[in-house]
Amino acid sequence: MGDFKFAKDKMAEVIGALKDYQVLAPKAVGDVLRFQPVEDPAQVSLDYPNTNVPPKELMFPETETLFKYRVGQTDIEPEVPDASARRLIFGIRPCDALAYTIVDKLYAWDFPDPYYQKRREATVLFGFACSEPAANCFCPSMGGGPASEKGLDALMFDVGDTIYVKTLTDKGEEAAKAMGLEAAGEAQMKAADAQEKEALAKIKRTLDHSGIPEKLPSLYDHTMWERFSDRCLSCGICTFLCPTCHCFDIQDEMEGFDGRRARMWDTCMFSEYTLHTSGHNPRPTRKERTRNRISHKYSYFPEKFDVIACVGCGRCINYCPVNIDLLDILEDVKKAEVKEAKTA
Amino acid sequence: MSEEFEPNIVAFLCNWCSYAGADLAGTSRMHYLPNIKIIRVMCSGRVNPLFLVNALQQGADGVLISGCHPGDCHYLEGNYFARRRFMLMRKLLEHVGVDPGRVNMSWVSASEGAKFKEVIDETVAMAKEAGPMDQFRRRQLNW
Amino acid sequence: MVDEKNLRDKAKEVLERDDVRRLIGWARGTYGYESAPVVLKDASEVDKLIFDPTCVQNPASFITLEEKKPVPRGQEPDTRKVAVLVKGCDSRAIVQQLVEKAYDREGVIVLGVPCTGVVDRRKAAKMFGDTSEPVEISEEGDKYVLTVNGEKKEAPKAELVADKCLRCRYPNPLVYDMLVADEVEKWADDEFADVDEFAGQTPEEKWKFWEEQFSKCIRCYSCRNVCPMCYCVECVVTKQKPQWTRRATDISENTAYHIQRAWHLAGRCIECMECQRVCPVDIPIMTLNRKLTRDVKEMFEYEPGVDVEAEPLLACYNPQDPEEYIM
Amino acid sequence: MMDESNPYLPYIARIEDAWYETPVGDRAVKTFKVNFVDDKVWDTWSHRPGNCAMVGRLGIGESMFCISSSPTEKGYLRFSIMNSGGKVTNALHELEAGDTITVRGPLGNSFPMEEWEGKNIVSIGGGIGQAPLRPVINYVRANKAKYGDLKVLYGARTSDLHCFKGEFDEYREEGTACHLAIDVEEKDWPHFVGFVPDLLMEVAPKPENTIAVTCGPPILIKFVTQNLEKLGFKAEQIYTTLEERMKCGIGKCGRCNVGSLYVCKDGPVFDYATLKTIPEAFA
Repeated sequence: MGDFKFAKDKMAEVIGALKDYQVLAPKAVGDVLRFQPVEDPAQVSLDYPNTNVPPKELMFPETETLFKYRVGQTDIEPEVPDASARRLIFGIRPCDALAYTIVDKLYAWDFPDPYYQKRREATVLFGFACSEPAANCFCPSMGGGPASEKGLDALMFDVGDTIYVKTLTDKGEEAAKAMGLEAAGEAQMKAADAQEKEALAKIKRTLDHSGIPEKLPSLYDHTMWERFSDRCLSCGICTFLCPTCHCFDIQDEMEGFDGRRARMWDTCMFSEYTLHTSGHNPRPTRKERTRNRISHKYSYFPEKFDVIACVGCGRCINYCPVNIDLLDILEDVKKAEVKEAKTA
Repeated sequence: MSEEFEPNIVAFLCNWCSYAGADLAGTSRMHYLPNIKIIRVMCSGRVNPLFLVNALQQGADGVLISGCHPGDCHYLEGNYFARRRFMLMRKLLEHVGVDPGRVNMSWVSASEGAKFKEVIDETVAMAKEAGPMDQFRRRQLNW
Repeated sequence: MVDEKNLRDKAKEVLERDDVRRLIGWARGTYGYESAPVVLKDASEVDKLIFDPTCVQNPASFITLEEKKPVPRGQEPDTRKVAVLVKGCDSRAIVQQLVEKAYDREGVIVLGVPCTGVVDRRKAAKMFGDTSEPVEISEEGDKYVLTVNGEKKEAPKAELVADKCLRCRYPNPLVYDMLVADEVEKWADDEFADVDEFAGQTPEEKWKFWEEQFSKCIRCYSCRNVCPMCYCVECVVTKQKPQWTRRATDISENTAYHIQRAWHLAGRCIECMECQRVCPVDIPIMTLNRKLTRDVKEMFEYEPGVDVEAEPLLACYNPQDPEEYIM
Repeated sequence: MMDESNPYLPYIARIEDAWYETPVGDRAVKTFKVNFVDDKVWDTWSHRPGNCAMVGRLGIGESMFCISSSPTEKGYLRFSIMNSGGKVTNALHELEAGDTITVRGPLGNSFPMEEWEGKNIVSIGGGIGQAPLRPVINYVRANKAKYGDLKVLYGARTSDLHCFKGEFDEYREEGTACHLAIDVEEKDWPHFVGFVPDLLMEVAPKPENTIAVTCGPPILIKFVTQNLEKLGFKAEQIYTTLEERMKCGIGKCGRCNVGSLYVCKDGPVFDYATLKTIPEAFA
């Protein structure tokens, strides 16, 4: 595909030229970054390590109406998003784009999910390569990288005063044309290559996950889980902020005679997530829930879909308030002896 | 076009004093404003401050909690507990930016039909001044 | 200064007792400017324990976080004690939990750690950047000395210390079975200047602020779960029958959640500021709690978490309570 | 099958008849006989014994229930629902004939009825656990020629609490062995008194060329499988159904997993050999 560039100070014009797209870019509220629709292209800045809330919320919103109805009537109005309303995510990090390719597999599995898929189809991903990876990034270990192209339609590099845009798909090419970009030269490509190498060298944390998916099921009763779960708060930070976590709750809401069935983010770390009406809970304590979170990402998901449900974005490590460090757990998983004493 | 704003007031009245006071106002043919929707509770101490938040969410523009005068509670002390709670809740809501005129409390005994009318008039006047409650009302947001 | 050897010796002594099940304290984190809370079950592990200005977490939260599975028929429940290391602010949580009879005083062994302030990781990260190595911090006079990625760095204490420490009135534990260091002198007072400043705004300004803050909320409930006073088995916000708060994240439900959370801490919040520290989207949650703390103090002359003999604020009353707005 | 473009959309069904299987009260079981409001649904609908469906009420929510009628019973679906005190079961129990409910399904896997052809079937149920077994029993009854001997073992705490009471005589008239049990002695009770696992040992079905299907409270499943193995049944000959909290029913929402299997999609029917490999299945 093509190589393009634009001057950094022309960014507002470039984004403004995307008349046929709804452009989404990171927007700060205080210190907190989230992808939001761009109201003023001049406000868009590409100066950030990554958003606090991953862009999974753009495909799988925190709360989303499935269908609406009225009391006493039997017609149901589905609220499926419009696949022709094109959107462009400007500045998505490669790890978050890689996460889409993982979650895609689940939502395409047997009963395809139209809500997710329609949004996904309608969206062009303009990635932004990392030049300053954060402290807990470990994307190269998970098949990604600071300039990974997986799942992206185009990838941008910040090379001095210029942004170098490498288009990767037809969708990306089309958007780049709409932006009215000029062709890039050898200099930008070289700078981008150099930047990628530099960024790779800055990533300190690594994980060798070979063997983990096969080993995890054998650690079902292992005491190692308690070392972490004893300080777990049972909150939803690690899962809500995970770009590959996809669990949800479905609830009905009524407003006068109008009703809707909606789905909202849910997390396996809450005790009520699995609680039966009878009061029985198959995962009654934080130990079972912690084990399920790790096992699901690193064993159950790869068993079904051949890929580990983790992209190494480091959010669960960064935001865990009690320092439950995913990499620390996985190192323990590797070290654990299967025969080690079972819990009492 | 410019119809005057008529607030919705949810009033939690205690069974023994304020509800009887409202009854007296009615049987005495006093005319009090129709904006109020009464919920009869056994005691003002039964009113959980969450009811208040929930009422504001569901479209109330003001809330009134009314019980027996201090010392006259049918259950001896329910209204004392209620007083503490709603003093604090009002301050908390004020801190969030809710107009304090939306949260009212009164002591109305079974013989104070006239006072009940006054309380209602005043509550409605304050809610009118505060305007429609649209800060965190459920309005089929994100539907 | 806390001598870590003394701390570990005391902890070892406690953990070696037959009637002690676990000890909650702090260990070195895996990265950055914060320690990790740790639950030790064996005396051989005490070398993990540390105490330095990275120990910001409140170990008292973890006493009530423990979920107990039903005891199988024919087995006796484990009634051994839980030992916990606490700073001055953390000890107020224990006092308040005891006031509310969350557990028996005999069930816990409190090891008090006099504290001279802890570091706010957000302030430190702004000053020295993120790091994937654990940072060691020591206090020297009115300076903090940090070892970031092997390099020694210095910063004035006032610039790094957590907000709660700037107005700390209880640096020494209020309840304890033993102290692991000498008591320290109180260095600050609380004038509630932040509350006054916020309260001076118009309702419109206040709501504009909170609307922006509350709409950020992703309802991960970490503020609720980390709170040492939020120990209900079933929380009202997750209750389905009746469902007071819906799970949908919109401004209405988020506001209702935050009002409820703050309200349920009225006269109970002991200002350990954990809720605000853990928030992944930086909502200044304590602004609500601080307002209530101040009102409780002014209207009812009550301060939670200082007196084990006190009655819970909303479970008692005074016939002379203020009632200025009541008609 | 379900609306393929949107698996979250339910069908609207009208309750044709509703009755209590057990005395009204706490944990009562009510059976709903329902038919789709839109007749065309039947053109694409096909379920198998063991399949489940999300049954709900608009404005309240939906929950997973097994379809307790066999596909051989045409023109209606039956759901037998215990009022376990939850939001949805409570709301469903309020409904009567003429009211509408939502049905989304059929979901999950089913009992491998074709594989079992030519074999004897033993159905071992307890309490409301008989609901997923009823379609198996009725399917076998309707296809008598294809299967060997059918034995029905069923128990509940008291005789009142037996579900589908009216059908036991039908079974017997057809020559199907029907062994009933109650936990505590009652006046004029001609059948077995004791727990279902004990009843199983008393009846002692032969394992040769036989499939055992069991469902009931977890403790019943545990002891029944143990006793079946004592009788010489291999794990591959024992089938049961699991249940977890469910929301989507289509393997997306995550909560119903036991190990790497989703009960809603890979289940609810599992053979005991599979379950033995998943420690979480008995959590």
